[in-house]
Amino acid sequence: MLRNQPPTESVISPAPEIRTEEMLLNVGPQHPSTHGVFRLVVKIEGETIKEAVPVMGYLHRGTEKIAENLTYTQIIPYMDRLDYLAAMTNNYVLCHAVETMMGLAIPERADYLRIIAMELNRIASHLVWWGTYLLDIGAMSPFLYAFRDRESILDLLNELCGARMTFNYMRIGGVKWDAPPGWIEKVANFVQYMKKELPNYHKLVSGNEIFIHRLAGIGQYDADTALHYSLSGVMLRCTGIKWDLRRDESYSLYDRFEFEIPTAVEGDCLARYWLRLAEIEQSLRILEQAVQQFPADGEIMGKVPRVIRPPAGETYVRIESPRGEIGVYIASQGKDKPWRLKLRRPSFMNLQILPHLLVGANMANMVAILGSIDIVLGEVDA
Amino acid sequence: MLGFTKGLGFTLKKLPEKKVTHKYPDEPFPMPSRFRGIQHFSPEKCIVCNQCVRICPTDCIQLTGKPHPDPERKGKIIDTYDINFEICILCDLCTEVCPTEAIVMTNNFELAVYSRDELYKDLTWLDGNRTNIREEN
Amino acid sequence: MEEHVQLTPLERYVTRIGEKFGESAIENAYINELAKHVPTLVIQKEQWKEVARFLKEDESLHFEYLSNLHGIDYEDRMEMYYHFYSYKHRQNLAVKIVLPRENPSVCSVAEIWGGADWSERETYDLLGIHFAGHPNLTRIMLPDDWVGYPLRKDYVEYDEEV
Amino acid sequence: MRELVQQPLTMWNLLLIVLAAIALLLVVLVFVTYAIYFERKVIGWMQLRPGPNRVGPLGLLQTVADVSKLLLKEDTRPKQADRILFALAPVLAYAPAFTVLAVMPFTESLQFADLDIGVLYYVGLSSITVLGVITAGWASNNKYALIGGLRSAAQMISYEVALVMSIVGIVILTGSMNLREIVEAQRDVWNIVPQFLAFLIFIIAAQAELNRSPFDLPEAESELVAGYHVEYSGFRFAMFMLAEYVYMFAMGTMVTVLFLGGWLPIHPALSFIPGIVWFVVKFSLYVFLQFWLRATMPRIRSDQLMSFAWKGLLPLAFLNILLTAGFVSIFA
Repeated sequence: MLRNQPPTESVISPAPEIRTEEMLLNVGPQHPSTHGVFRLVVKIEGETIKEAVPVMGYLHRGTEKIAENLTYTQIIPYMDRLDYLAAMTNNYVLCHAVETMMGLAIPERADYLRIIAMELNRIASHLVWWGTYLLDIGAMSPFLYAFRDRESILDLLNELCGARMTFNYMRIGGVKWDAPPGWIEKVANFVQYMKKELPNYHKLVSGNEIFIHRLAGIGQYDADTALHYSLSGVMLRCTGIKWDLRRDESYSLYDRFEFEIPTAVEGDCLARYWLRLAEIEQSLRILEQAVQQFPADGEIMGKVPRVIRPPAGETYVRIESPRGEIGVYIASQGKDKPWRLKLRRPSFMNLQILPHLLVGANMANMVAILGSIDIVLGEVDA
Repeated sequence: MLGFTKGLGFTLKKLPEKKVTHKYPDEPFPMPSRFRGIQHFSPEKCIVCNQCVRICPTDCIQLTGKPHPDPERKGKIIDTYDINFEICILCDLCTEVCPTEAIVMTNNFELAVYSRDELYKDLTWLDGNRTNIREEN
Repeated sequence: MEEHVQLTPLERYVTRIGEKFGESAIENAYINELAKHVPTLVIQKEQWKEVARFLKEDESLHFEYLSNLHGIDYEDRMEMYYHFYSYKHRQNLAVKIVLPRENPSVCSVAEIWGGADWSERETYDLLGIHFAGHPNLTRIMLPDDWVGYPLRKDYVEYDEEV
Repeated sequence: MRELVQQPLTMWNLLLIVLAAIALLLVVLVFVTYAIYFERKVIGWMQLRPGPNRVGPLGLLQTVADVSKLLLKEDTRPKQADRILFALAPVLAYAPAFTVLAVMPFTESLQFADLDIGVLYYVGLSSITVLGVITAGWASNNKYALIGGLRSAAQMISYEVALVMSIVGIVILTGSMNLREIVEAQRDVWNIVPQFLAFLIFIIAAQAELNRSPFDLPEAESELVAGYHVEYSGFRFAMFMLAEYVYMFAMGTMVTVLFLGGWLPIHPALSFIPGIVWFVVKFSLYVFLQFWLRATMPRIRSDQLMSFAWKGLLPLAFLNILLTAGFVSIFA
């Protein structure tokens, strides 16, 4: 050091008391437990989170802009890629919106096929959530069991519509394929197998004390906060509000099946965990009744004009997807392409409560809370 | 304190059970008959009606027709037909809309290539891809 | 209170809001058959803030759940579409607001319904509608240095087809 | 081996000792490669999948392939990393894990150094690994590594105390800290029977010391990506993996020696089976328990971990010491 050089600022030690300042930590967009390209800029002190700012848009493909110059049949493959874990529900919500606008009648057999496909997809989506959520908490094996059972669902859907995840199965006014011979029996066998398999899931993890301590009381909020943040699906039902669009604003043939709406009261991660597993049981019950009531014959496609032109005007429909209430708004000017297509995406709305839940939580809780919201990034950034 | 012992018992019971892994590279993966794989194109059936180009959501099909060689038959036959598999999403709308079933889906899905321009498949390649073609379309 | 019973939900809303804010507040009110007969109100842009608070706090309306919020570009005007639901009365309500095409601006409802926060940011990001009073109105989907609003009909592609 | 150490130091003796040490190192390295292989196989089987089976017959060469890949890979170092500490951390983590094996009595004759303070030597040296982990966390100039390093510091120190306290019970019972004498004292009944509470505490504290299964917080994949060794690659990363498994080897021998009666047969009638077989059987039982726990148990949270150590394990350990002392003073 030159002797006559004045000491620079950094050389002099800082103020006498030790200055602690928060650390800005980037969680994502490439991070094992953000379920996709989702970045969370977290200001932490030690390990408690002071403030979390989510950064999104990494998977924004501008589906709404593309849809404005596509005909309705062409939009359906794009809808598969929003919530790619439950593509059937996305297909259905678009077809349901256009059918409501045009007032089309759907043949019964097509509606049954749609409901069976949607409920199978709901179980597959909850299985993926169950496997990856436990991977975040640290248990490695449940992931493999969940994906083994999901594989049998994907095989069923693959036989039905030719694809494992991006189905493109439903058309405006009905469905594209009829059930192949023997498919319904395979669905019935799967339902029996899954009923025996669910208690094993509970045996593996649900009783584990470490697991319960990791989730009880974490990410807790009450009914009013849930409504304030427009949460839907399991995020709403875990605070005690008994609301499921399949029953309360019934669409398709859901009023023919009787099933309960599982709700909880605590509103924490553990409640959401139990709710989603209970929802798998309810979907199995619906599937069982749907397979029994499945009509022996009937068309799979209603009377639909060759070029689909919904009347000028607008519509907004919403149905129950595994992640919550998915809605589609279509403004049409009588042409075969929508003037404006808006997608009300449950993951995007449910994620708004994350910054508020994370204040004061620590890193391990952050992973537990984010996992319990069950987001799919294709849907958040649509 | 018994909760985690149940879990341990469960994993121990799974130890001797039959494995579910499918040895894919060694044994071919059996796809159901309706599986949407890479398209097969039969040029003699095509009547150059451009339906598939119009319906394709990602506009990945380009085709050019030329007038029929022998004069008394009018109409066109296909000259070049290529699909850009970089953006094709195998959504099966083109086969649905094709009036003469010139383009149908096959069940094979292996399409890994080393360079992007190998993904531009032309007419001859699509015609050659005729293994396990899907029966019902 | 008895004569309220025969009124359809739509008339009930119109009368309730009319008493509180005067007839001018509601430009138009109709039942939208295409959307499962949801009652739709078109409300004046200026009084939207008070009407919104009234929609939530008033006992007979009590719309505490905002299901969806977004903007539409009709080339000669901009429109905002809100969809509410009241768990107490099991009622749907759609509210539309007409905005001018050039620098459209409406007051934000993010304080009333927390769920509106990100939807308003997304509408601002993609359509360029300014929300006065929004706590943190920045782009949510696109990078912050993005030029233009993609969902507008006159939007010029930022980069030509790759 | 013990007689060699007492004789005067001639060139020949020195050579023999060095060769014996290298032999032990080879044994440990072979153990590590096949411990990793069997861990992936056992966890695979528990998850209904076959585990590694592509490299070599039945996948036996899988770990050899991994280690050679690690050796050939470039040894990256972050730009602002603290050069000296970054290189020192793996050595600090690995060295104590290996030196601790000097004092382990594998069988009556097979022991390197018969120290009278074997237990103290083991406990003293094994806490140096914490330093290696913290320097790794600090030196790699990465936020995730820092959190991982600090977490593991807190965890290893608090469980070190519980570990030591649980051993004190045995030392009182046998009256000496010499590991060979502890094994000799278990001739009629193994220590696991009278000291079952200490056995439980030891097992749990050992899990935390090794950063494994319910307590693998420092390298929690889902939160900290890979904890303190996130910036390491190539040979240095191999050193950390080596340290973890050699330390598991050491902890396994400690459990067998302290609680399961080292090379002693279950029943004197079976003593025709050589001691080393007994030792290996008990040792692999403990290692299997590790794999089993790793396949099933979720991860505990860091604040729960702390309160469990100080408010749960430590009082139990003191209670155990009290009982043993009372028992010994009444009957001795």
